[in-house]
Amino acid sequence: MYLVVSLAILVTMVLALVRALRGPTVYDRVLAVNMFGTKTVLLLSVIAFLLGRPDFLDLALAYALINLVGILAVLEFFQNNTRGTAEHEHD
Amino acid sequence: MSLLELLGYFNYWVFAIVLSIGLYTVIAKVNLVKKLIGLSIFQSAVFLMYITMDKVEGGTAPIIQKGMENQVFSNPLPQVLILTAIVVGVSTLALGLAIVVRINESYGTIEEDEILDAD
Amino acid sequence: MIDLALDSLSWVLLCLGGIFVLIGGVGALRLPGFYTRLHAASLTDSMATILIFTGIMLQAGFTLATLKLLAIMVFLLLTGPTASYALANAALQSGLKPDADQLGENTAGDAS
Amino acid sequence: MIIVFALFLLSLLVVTALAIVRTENLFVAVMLTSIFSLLMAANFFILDAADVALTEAAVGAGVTTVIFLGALALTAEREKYAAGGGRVAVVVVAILAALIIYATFDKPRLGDPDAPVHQHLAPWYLEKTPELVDIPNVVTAVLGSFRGYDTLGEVFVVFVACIGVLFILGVQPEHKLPPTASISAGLKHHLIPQVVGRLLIPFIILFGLYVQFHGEYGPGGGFQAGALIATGIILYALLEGEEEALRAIPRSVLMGLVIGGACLYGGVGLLCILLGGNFLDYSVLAADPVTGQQVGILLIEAGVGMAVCGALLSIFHAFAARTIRP
Repeated sequence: MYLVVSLAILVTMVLALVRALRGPTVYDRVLAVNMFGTKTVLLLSVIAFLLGRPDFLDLALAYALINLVGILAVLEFFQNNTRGTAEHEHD
Repeated sequence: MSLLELLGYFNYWVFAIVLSIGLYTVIAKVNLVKKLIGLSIFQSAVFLMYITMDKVEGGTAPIIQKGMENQVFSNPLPQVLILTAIVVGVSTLALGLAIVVRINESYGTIEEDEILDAD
Repeated sequence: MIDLALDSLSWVLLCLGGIFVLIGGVGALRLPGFYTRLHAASLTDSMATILIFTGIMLQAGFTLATLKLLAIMVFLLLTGPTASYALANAALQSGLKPDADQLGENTAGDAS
Repeated sequence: MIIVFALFLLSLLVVTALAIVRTENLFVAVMLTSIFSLLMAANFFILDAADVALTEAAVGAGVTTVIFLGALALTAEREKYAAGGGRVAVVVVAILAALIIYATFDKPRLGDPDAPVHQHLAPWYLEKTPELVDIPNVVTAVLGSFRGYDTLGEVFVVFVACIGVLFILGVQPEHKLPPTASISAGLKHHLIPQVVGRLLIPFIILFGLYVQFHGEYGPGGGFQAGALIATGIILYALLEGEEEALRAIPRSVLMGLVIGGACLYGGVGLLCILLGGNFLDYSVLAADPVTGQQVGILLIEAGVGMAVCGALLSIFHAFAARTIRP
């Protein structure tokens, strides 16, 4: 049963990756990265139980705590770079 | 069984492909930041190869707890090597980026061919 | 008897969580426009987090692992909406308007 | 069963790596790099390397992204030319990949217990760790005690890299812009990230300390803890502005941490010599050799944590304090 859940999470990871690759705006890509981070936390928690070593939840805990730092760094990057090149890509 | 054996080599194939992608970025791209990103991909591929080697069938992470007397453990040695290498990789990456930042201040560009033209 | 009930309840929660995760993924891929995608991703993320972690906690019983799972769940529920807010704010301030004009964007702009 | 996960995640890894190479926008490349790091950590976890996965998590999720973004803010966000360096590179790289793949057919299968790697040294470590060091985490035992020289070298590499970054970036030449305009004010105007971030910082640092001192019993150790604590303080700097973080923990303290950590590690080694043992032979540190080993590992892990935390924070400040786009 853990297997079903982890497969669902894996499929969602693929979908998020497709979104990260397609864009079209940079914000979509950041959104996809954020989604990917959350899905990784879920996947690691489920796999820790699937492997029968629940004491390895530390890893998921680390990601749950730290993922926000990357997103906030991106926010500050946008805030400081007011030249506006990062808004839309045209490639 | 043969299919499973073939799948067992998949890790090494991914290692080869990711290594090649990293190498391609380093030698073909002219942007210095992109080159450093390629270098870190290259490095990650090597990490992947080492960690692939540590896996033992039916094994678990080498943390010996009570009631695990007959348990098979994976190899701790590659893990130790890669654990330190990851942190060292980040610091050396930062060193490379610092040099790129200074190059940008001196030359006004981070494209390799423009820098070569300017010299 | 109570074990069986808890077991089946946790499986139901896990399955529901998996479904919510999938819905969020499909929504983030298929919906047009950035804000609709953000909406789909963030809402389902919170729901799926609650469902999956409650399900695993029921399986784990009363151990240290349950405490850690609870901590992970609380932190995810704190950081997920914050990240969504930060993203929406950054997008809005940079001039990305939540217009209906963007509805065609999903199919048009996948050049890269 | 696990191999299905590995197949999935490794395929995603290849796709992500290709996308990183193809995109011209360096900001997008950095975002995809963070996905790449998440996938690597998940792969490490599946391949039984919990310690390595925790390191990748602690470093890849926060510090790498922040340093890359700091460098991008100082240089450029886009590549100028889309095209790569032509066919020759592709051919060379393709030949290399084909050669490596051809070579892998002689390699032992994934998880083969009879592979040469598992015959030498590793069984000895697994067998002797409970007897000689008596801590559950074999990785920490090998890292701190059996291969202590190696780790000492790695700590000094981090130390030297930190000094290098400070030499290259840390010295402010002359301010072309007034300092108030150049140094970012942080996210003071965003109330929600402020509140949530402030709530998270103590937990990140607490978790860092847990990883530091629980490293003998579970996944963790000085490297991971140093990176985690550094990430927590970087979060403070992002929220309150860089100057505020420097007021809380000044540069001199950071340098003290780096130097103190490296010296603590070396000092423990010298202390072992003074007490009549070999360099980094902790058995002489206490009356009982096993207790001595445990004390030694605790001390050098503390040194590693201090050095890594100080080095990563110094590097972050060196990038963040630089004038933006001169």
